[in-house]
This record gives sequence, structure tokens and C-alpha cells, in this order.
Amino acid sequence: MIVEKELSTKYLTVSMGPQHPATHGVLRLVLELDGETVVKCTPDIGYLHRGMEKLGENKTYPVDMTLTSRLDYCSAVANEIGFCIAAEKLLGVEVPERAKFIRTMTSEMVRIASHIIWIAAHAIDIGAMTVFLYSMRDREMILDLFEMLCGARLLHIYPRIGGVRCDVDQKFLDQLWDFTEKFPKLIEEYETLIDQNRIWWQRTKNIGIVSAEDAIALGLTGPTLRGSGVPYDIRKVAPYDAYDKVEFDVPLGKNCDVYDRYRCRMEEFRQSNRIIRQCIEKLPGGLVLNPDAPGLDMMPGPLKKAAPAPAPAADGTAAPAPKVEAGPAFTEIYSATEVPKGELGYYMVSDGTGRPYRMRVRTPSFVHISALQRLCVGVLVADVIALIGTIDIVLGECDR
Amino acid sequence: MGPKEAAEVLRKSFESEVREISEFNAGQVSVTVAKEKIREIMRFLHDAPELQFHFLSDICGADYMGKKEPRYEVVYNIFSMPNKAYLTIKAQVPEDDLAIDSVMDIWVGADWRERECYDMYGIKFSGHSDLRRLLMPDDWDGFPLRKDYPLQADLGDREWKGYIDVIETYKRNKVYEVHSR
Amino acid sequence: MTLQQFVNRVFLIDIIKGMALTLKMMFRHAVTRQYPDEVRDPIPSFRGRHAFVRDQKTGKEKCIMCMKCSQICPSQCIHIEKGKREDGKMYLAKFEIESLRCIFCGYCVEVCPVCALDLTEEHRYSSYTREECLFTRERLLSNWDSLAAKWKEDTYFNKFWRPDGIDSSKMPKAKRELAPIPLRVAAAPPAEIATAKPAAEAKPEETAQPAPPAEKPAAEEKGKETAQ
Amino acid sequence: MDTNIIYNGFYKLIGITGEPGVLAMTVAILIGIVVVLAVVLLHVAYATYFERKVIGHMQLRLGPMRVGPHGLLQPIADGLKLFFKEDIFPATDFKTVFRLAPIYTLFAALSSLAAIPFVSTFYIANINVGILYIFAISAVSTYGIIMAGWASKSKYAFLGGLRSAAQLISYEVAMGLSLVGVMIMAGSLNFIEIVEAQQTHWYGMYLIPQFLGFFVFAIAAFAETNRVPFDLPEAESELVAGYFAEYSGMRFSLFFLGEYVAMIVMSSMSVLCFFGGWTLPPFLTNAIPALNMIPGIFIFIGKVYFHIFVFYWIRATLPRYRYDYLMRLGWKVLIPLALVNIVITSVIKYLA
Repeated sequence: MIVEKELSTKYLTVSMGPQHPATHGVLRLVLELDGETVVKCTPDIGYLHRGMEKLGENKTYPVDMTLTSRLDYCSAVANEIGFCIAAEKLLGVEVPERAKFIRTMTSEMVRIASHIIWIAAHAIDIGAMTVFLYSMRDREMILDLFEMLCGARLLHIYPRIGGVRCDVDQKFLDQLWDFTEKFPKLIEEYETLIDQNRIWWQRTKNIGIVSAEDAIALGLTGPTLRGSGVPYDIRKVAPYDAYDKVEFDVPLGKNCDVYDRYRCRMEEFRQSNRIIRQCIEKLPGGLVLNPDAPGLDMMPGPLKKAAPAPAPAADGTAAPAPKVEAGPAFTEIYSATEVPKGELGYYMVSDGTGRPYRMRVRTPSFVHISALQRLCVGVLVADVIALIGTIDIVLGECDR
Repeated sequence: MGPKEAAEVLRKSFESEVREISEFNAGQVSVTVAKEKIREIMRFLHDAPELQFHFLSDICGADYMGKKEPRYEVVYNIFSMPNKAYLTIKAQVPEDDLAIDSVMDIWVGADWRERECYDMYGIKFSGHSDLRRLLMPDDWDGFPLRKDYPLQADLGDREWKGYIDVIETYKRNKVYEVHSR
Repeated sequence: MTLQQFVNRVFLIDIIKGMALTLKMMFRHAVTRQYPDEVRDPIPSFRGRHAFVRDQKTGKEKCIMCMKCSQICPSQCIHIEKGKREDGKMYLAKFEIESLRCIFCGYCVEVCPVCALDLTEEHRYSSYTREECLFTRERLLSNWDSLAAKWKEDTYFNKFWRPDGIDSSKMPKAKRELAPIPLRVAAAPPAEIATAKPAAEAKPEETAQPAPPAEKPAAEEKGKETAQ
Repeated sequence: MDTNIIYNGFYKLIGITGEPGVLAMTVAILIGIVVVLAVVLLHVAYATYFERKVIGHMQLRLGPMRVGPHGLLQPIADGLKLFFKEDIFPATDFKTVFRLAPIYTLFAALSSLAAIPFVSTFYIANINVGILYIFAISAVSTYGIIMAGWASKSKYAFLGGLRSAAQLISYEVAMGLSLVGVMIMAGSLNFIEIVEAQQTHWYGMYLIPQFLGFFVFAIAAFAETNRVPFDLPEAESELVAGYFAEYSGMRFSLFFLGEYVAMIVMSSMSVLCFFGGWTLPPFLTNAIPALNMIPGIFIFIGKVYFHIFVFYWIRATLPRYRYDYLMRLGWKVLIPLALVNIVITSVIKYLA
């Protein structure tokens, strides 16, 4: 008699990362594979944990800003602007109009730069190597522009509580204008290579479908959410800076798949380009920094409200600031901005001193990676790569 | 409906739970609630047809050691898409009962943010499916974002084992180091 | 499926378009720079290697030991020590910047009331040892000299000393009235400064009124000539 | 003996007239092997240089520039570096298999060269079933990959090996079927006869009547050589480096050599079966008689290099297939297409 025995099989556990070419830094995914199909995916983070929230509580506001640019190092200036907006709301500082436009302009520039990183990484993960180099060529132009603007290419530290650090000059604006003229043609180059390509379609269409309800429940934001057709863009629903003064569309996806998210971001390139052009056209005159804003040399002790730190009285021009009592014991603010990767929220609590009492950063990548364990079930290993690409993560932001 | 009105609606429904409603800087409305019925409150905010706070922006903890009583707060920042309003819900968690209900059944995405809150403050979320440390190593001692946790300290022998390993490996491998000029 | 889509699909139009693009790009100029041979000109106001502005009158740094830079520094990489002379005056005993810890935010440049510090446009200063990356006062001054030697224009002004578009009425006087620093006219040529440096190093706090830098090396060279 | 110039030249050199003995034949064949290997391996070295330059320029880069003028000595520098690199072993129980795997792959790739006639008078062995021989040998090379994947004791390498096995089995079928049309038209499996049969037509290459077969063959050739867009066994972003993830130094470079030799073999096969080998189409040579002066070997090498260029060109353009789509393409598109091609060819042949 033949006894039929079931062949004993077991899942193959693969530790993808933290050193892996496609995990964008130090993300580790513990995949359980049944053949090539993922049965379970457990993301493991914390390899880049720098204790940013703890550090932020121990440093003054201007110094905290230098920490925030290390969150998402691909779009440093957007993080800094988010921080400054939160701090301005908390400390009650007004921003001059010109600074608002410059901030809008720079955060759209950095959106382009960040999306370029995304398309480069996404394409090279799926195997289209050339898109990487074409897009890096164009990112170089943005970085040069940033270098002209604030002297740094990657970690700009450009905005300032109460405005921006320095004014833009005409040469910069001309060069930026030239860039916006050129850029739409350059996007078409990437699209020629992948947009209609059948292999790209096969790799991205109907992969990683997240319905609108699921996406909201998971907390996805930014283009990742808009790819599912949810028109949630903080630039529209709660405009900050000069976003209520410029026109732009919010591209939405229909099929909720990787391809639609790709299309959303490609469309955002064009919208960002449009916003930059409007900002240059509408740029008002005036100062770029509120003279009453707290200066860099903010003291960690109790704040004298609405008074800049007195300058060293070498000349006597600085009028002695009127002493105002510190506000209520604890004031708090949740301020969200739309950074390239999604919603960047700062929950800050002030106790009336020069240091935030609590600085919480809600970063899009953190939430997106937490969604990965639910997205990556039942897909193939190759799709895991496409999914990591489509949610556009930066681990510096995730681990903080 | 603005956040202020939403907070009033919440107060009407949960009279005994809502401790305080504060408004700051036009638009930042915080509602301080007791922790016991947090899941019901969140369910109400999520489901009530006039509120529809469908989007959970963030969950985080806060430690007011020596400044406020009770010591801890779990802060929920939620957003209502139809009303375009942010609302901050703060649930008070006393030090001697460090636990609160998880809201994972309302928002799946609360998963990691609750884990992080546990990791950083040691607040336990009852009902969470997988409450482990997230950012810190599994065998880490202490909860870093508590105010009594020092920013910098020389622990000597009580240093975390992983760090001691790194140091020892470095010392062991120092003989192979190629010295520069 | 429309006819066009069908044609595209069967005749691989999408792939052919992509291949046409890559073939076209093959005959374009490459964007690569052959780095060590082809160095890009630095963009003015780039935040690079640290330097002390050499004061033309004294030939030394302008620092007034207000400690603002070391307080603001996010990475706490500036170490300043004050010394006290016999006549009760303070002098700068030690000024060190650990450039390996520096995050190049430029806060120190901006906060300095006398514009003594500078993040120069020099970005190529890697070295084999950590010691070389510790910028002492002398090192910072020689950094300035090497910048002055390389700088193409006659004057130098760092944007962050007095940023544009910001109300400067509350700035300290030295900052408010700072003019672009001439590099060619009054400052001694870099070669002579290099010879002057050892002397400055040997007795940095020796004289209350140091001789103008242009004279000192000249005198030294004369001395050398006569010795020969 | 046949008209092979290596052997004939050698026999003349040692003064043999008439039938050479076994020893002389063996020595002559060995000399032939050495010549072919030396030439091909040199070409492989420069094929890597060519690849880096071509892809570099397509991506607006320059490619290697630092070693020698325009980086011309780069392949030699690479070779030296790989040769002197430490040979690292993973903690595997199958050290012998691990050692043998790259040698096996390279050996299989190199032995396919034996059956390829570079011109009608220059080859190592004139086998009358040359096509079948090359199929058989190139299928063997997948053993090396599977061995490497298995012996590396790494999950990525293991998955790479599995993928490679599946891919090779699927595409071997499609490739074989795609060449049946050529065999039917030429009535032979011998490469020289196939080339000569192409010369009897005015167009001079089977590419024109057998375009369907060529299409299938080309795609299958990409898959057989593990090149983009079918480089799944070594997919960098998924499996890190696939089956050779654990290899270093010389053993790694043997895999590398094997891949490039396989590419040259596949290009040569395509040239012989579809592009008229070392001949030019009669309509061209009739129009411009001066073209007859070009030595056949240059025409052959030129055509092979064009193929290799297309390999690189595709690599610079296309994304990577997914595993299941690859299988689907092989079984659901290519094999039916090849069968259709066979039917059409046979019907036409029968009617003509």
C-alpha cells in the first residue's frame, strides 16, 4: 500500500536589508517567502535613530531647525519650512509677504529635487537604469540653484523663524526661470523611456492597489494617498505660506496602483514648475525677515515675547526691548505642511522658554513604512521593490 | 464646521470625559479628555456624520514631569476632510496606570505610532496586536523621551549591551587598523 | 483597444521610441566633469572651509571673544578660551573649530557681530589625519590667505555677514557698515604672509599693537638677504 | 581534411602533404583552440570596455576615462585587480561545488565557440549539427549557475539560481523552435551550409523571410544570456547580485567572462543564421563590387559587434521584467509565435 505523505515545505525567510540596493538606506524587511510570493513582511526600522525629538527638546528653536533638515535629507528646505511655520505659530511671529513667496518657491524647488530622487530610485529599482542618470542631471541644476541661493546644496538651512535667511537676487531668479522653461522638456525624456513602456506597465499597473478607505485608515499622505484618488493636499485644504495665492492642480489617480502614483508624481513635477513660475512672477518687494522675529542667538531661558534678542550695544541703536511676561504655561500647536513625501506635522509644546518642551515630528515616511507590512502580502519579491519605490521613503525621516 | 464647534459637539456627547477645551493661535483646538473612554471618543469622532474625522495624522506621547498632573498625555491629531479641520485630542495618562486603549481598530495606521509611543514613554496600549519596541533595540533599558531620562550619561557597566559589544569589537580589531601618518 | 494602441503594441513602438532617445543621447555631450582635472568654479557664498578674516590693520583675526558662535553652534564644534593678560585685558587664548563635527549651517558666520568668521568657498580640504581637520586659530587665518590667493575678484564679501533683504538697522555697527574686503590692494601677497606666519605663531599675543603685516615680512626678508 | 586555414597553415608549416596523422591533427586543433580563445577573450575584455562606454554615453556619462587614453587600458586594470583580489568563501558545506561552479559556466560558454565558423575557412570543428551542439552546451551552462546558487549558502543566490533554471528551460524551447524555420529553409544544421544557403537568395540573409523567427530568437537570446531586460537571476535591486552574490575576485570574473562569451556566442549564432554570416547580401555586392574585397572575418566581426551593441543599447533603455511575466512571455507568446513561424515556413517551402 502506498501511503501518500504530504511533502513538507517551509517558508524561506529572507532578511532584505539593511544593506540592500533597493531598500533606500537602512530599511530592513524580514520577508517570508513561499517560492517568490511574499507571505509576511515585517519592516524593521531604527537603524538611523538619532533621537531627534529628544535633542530638539534640549536645543533652542533656531538650532532645532538644523536638526529638521536632517529628517528628509532629499528635501531639507521643506522640512525646515515646516518647522519654521510651526515655531512661528507657537511664538506668534508674522512672516513678510516676500518671504512667504520665496518659501513657496523653494519648497516647490525641493519638491522637484525630491521627486527626481524618487523617480531615479524607483526606475533603477525596476531596472530602468538610464532614467536615473537623466534625472540626476536635472537635479544637479536644482542643487546649483540652491547653492546660489543659500550656499548649500543638500542641507540648506535656508528659512528662518519669521522669514527666510537671505533675499534672492535677480541672477538667481533668471536662472530659475530658465530652468522652469527647460524642465518640462526634460520630464518628457523620462516619460519617453518609461511612461508607455510595456515592461514598466507590467511592473507597475495593478500592483500594490490601496483603496481610498484603506489609504486613509493607514494614514498614507502625499502623492501616495492622492494616487488612490483622495484629494488631500495640505497646500489646498489648509494653505500655508503663499499657496493660497498661486494656482495649481492636485493630480489624482484612479486605479490606486503603483502606476497611478507614478503618474501623480510626474504630474506634480509640472505643477511645481507652474508654481515656481507664478512665484517668480508675483514675487513682491520688501524685507524677507520679520525684524521682530527671534534671532539666531535665542536664549534657552524664558522668552521675552515679541522682542528680538538685544544686539550687542556697541552703537546704541538697538532700542531696549519692552519686557513682556511669558505666555501661559503650556501652549501647543500641531502644524502640518505638505512636503514632497506627504504630510509633515510638527506637534510642538512650548513652556515659554527658548526651547520647545516637546517636539514631535510626524513624518510621512514613518507612516508609509508602517503601511508596507500590509501592502506587501501576497505579492512577488519584485513587487516589494516596486512598492518600496512607490511610497517614496527616506529612512532619515522614518527613524528621526 | 470648525475645530472649535467639533470640540463642542464632542463635549456634548462625552460630558464627563472632556476635561478642558483650549484654543490657541486661531485654529489650534485641543481637547483634554480622560483616558478611560478614548476608544469610544475616537470612534465617535471618526463616525459621527457631522464630524468625520477620518484621518489620523499622528499619535504621540508627552511627558509633563513635575509640571502637570497627571504626568503623561497621549496626543491624537486628527483631521476631518469634509470640514477641513484639525483637532488635537489629549488623553491624560497618570503615572501609576500607564495604559490606554489602542485605537488600532479604528485606524489600522495607528499601529506603529502607538508602538513608538510605547517605545519612547512606556505607555502601554491595551488591545494593540504587536506592542514591541520599534526604534530602540529590543533589549533597551528605559524610555528615552521621558523627561527624567538624561540626554547624555556615562553609565559605565550599565551601558546597553549592544554598545559595549561595539566598543569591544573595536578594541579587538584595533590591531588590524592601518595607521595613518 | 484602439487601432493606434494595437499598432503600438505589435510593432513595439514604445520600446523603439525609448531606444531612439537613448541613441540620440549617445551623440550628446556628456554632462560629466572629470573632477580632479576639471574643477567647477565655486558659487559665491558657498558654505565651505572655515576661515578667520585677516584684519588688514592688525594682520590678525577680528574676533572679540563674544562667544556667540560657540553658543549658537548646533554641533558644538567651536571651542573658545579666553586668557587674561597682566594688564587685565582679555585676549583670545584658544579658538578651535572641529571641522569634522561641523554641519556647515553658517550660523556662526551670521551671528558674529564683527564678521570675523567666514565659511569660504573652498570645498576641497580632505586630509588623511583628524589633526589636519582641527582648525586652530593659525589654521583659520591661513585658510583665509589661501582663499585670498585663489579668489578671482579683488574684493570678498560673504553673503551671510549681512544677508540681503533683512533689516540691518538693529545689527551691530561693525556688521552694518562692513564693506567688501579688498584682497589685492592692501593685503600682502600670500607668499609673504606665508613667511610671516611662523613669526605670528611663535608669539601670538606678544605685542599689543602688532606691526602692519606688509612691513613685517619685508623686514624679515631684508634680514634674510643680509644674512646670506 | 577540410579547408580550415589554421590547420592547413600548420600542416604546411611542419611540411605535411596529404593526410596528417593523429598527433599532427591534435596539435593543430590545440593551436586552433588557443588562437580562438585568445582572440575571443581579448574581445571579451574589450566588450566590457565597449559596454561601459556605450552605456555611459547613452546616459550622458563618459564611461571609463582614467586608465590610459579614454580609459583604453581599463579592462586590463580590471582584470589585474580581479586576479589579485582575495578569494572569499562563504561558510558553505559545498566548497568544491562552490569552486567548480564558475569554471563550469565559463567552460560551457567557451566550448560553444568550437562549433562556430568565423569564416568559411576558419573554425575549430565543422560539426554537421552545429546548432544542436550549441543548444546542448548552452543549456549546460545553467548548471554552473544553479551550482553557484546552491553552494553559496545564501538565500539571494539560491533564488537567483532557481530563477535562472526556470528561465533557461523556458527559453531554450522558444529558441530551438525559432531556429527551425532557418533549418527548414537551409535544409541543414551545419552553420557553413546555412550561410551558403543564404547566399543563394538575392537578399542574402534569412532575417527577411524569417523575421518572426528572428524576433523570437532575439528575445530568447537575451533571456539565455541573462541580459537586461531578462537579468532576473542577477537582478541587482531584488536579489542584490543573484547567483554570484557570494563570489569575489577571480571566480567572480569567471562568471563575468562566461556571460560575455555567451553573449558573443549568441550574437554569432544570430549572425550565422539570420544575417548571412561572413557574407554580404548579393544585391549589395552586385551593386558595389568593391565590397567583395572586404575579408569575411571583418564582416563577421562587424555584424557580431553590431549585435553586441544592440545588447548594450537594450540594456540602457529597458526596465527589468518580472519573473512571472517572463515565464508568460516565454510560454504564451514566444513559443506560439515560433510554432506559427514553423508552419508558415514549411507551407511556403512545400509550395515552392
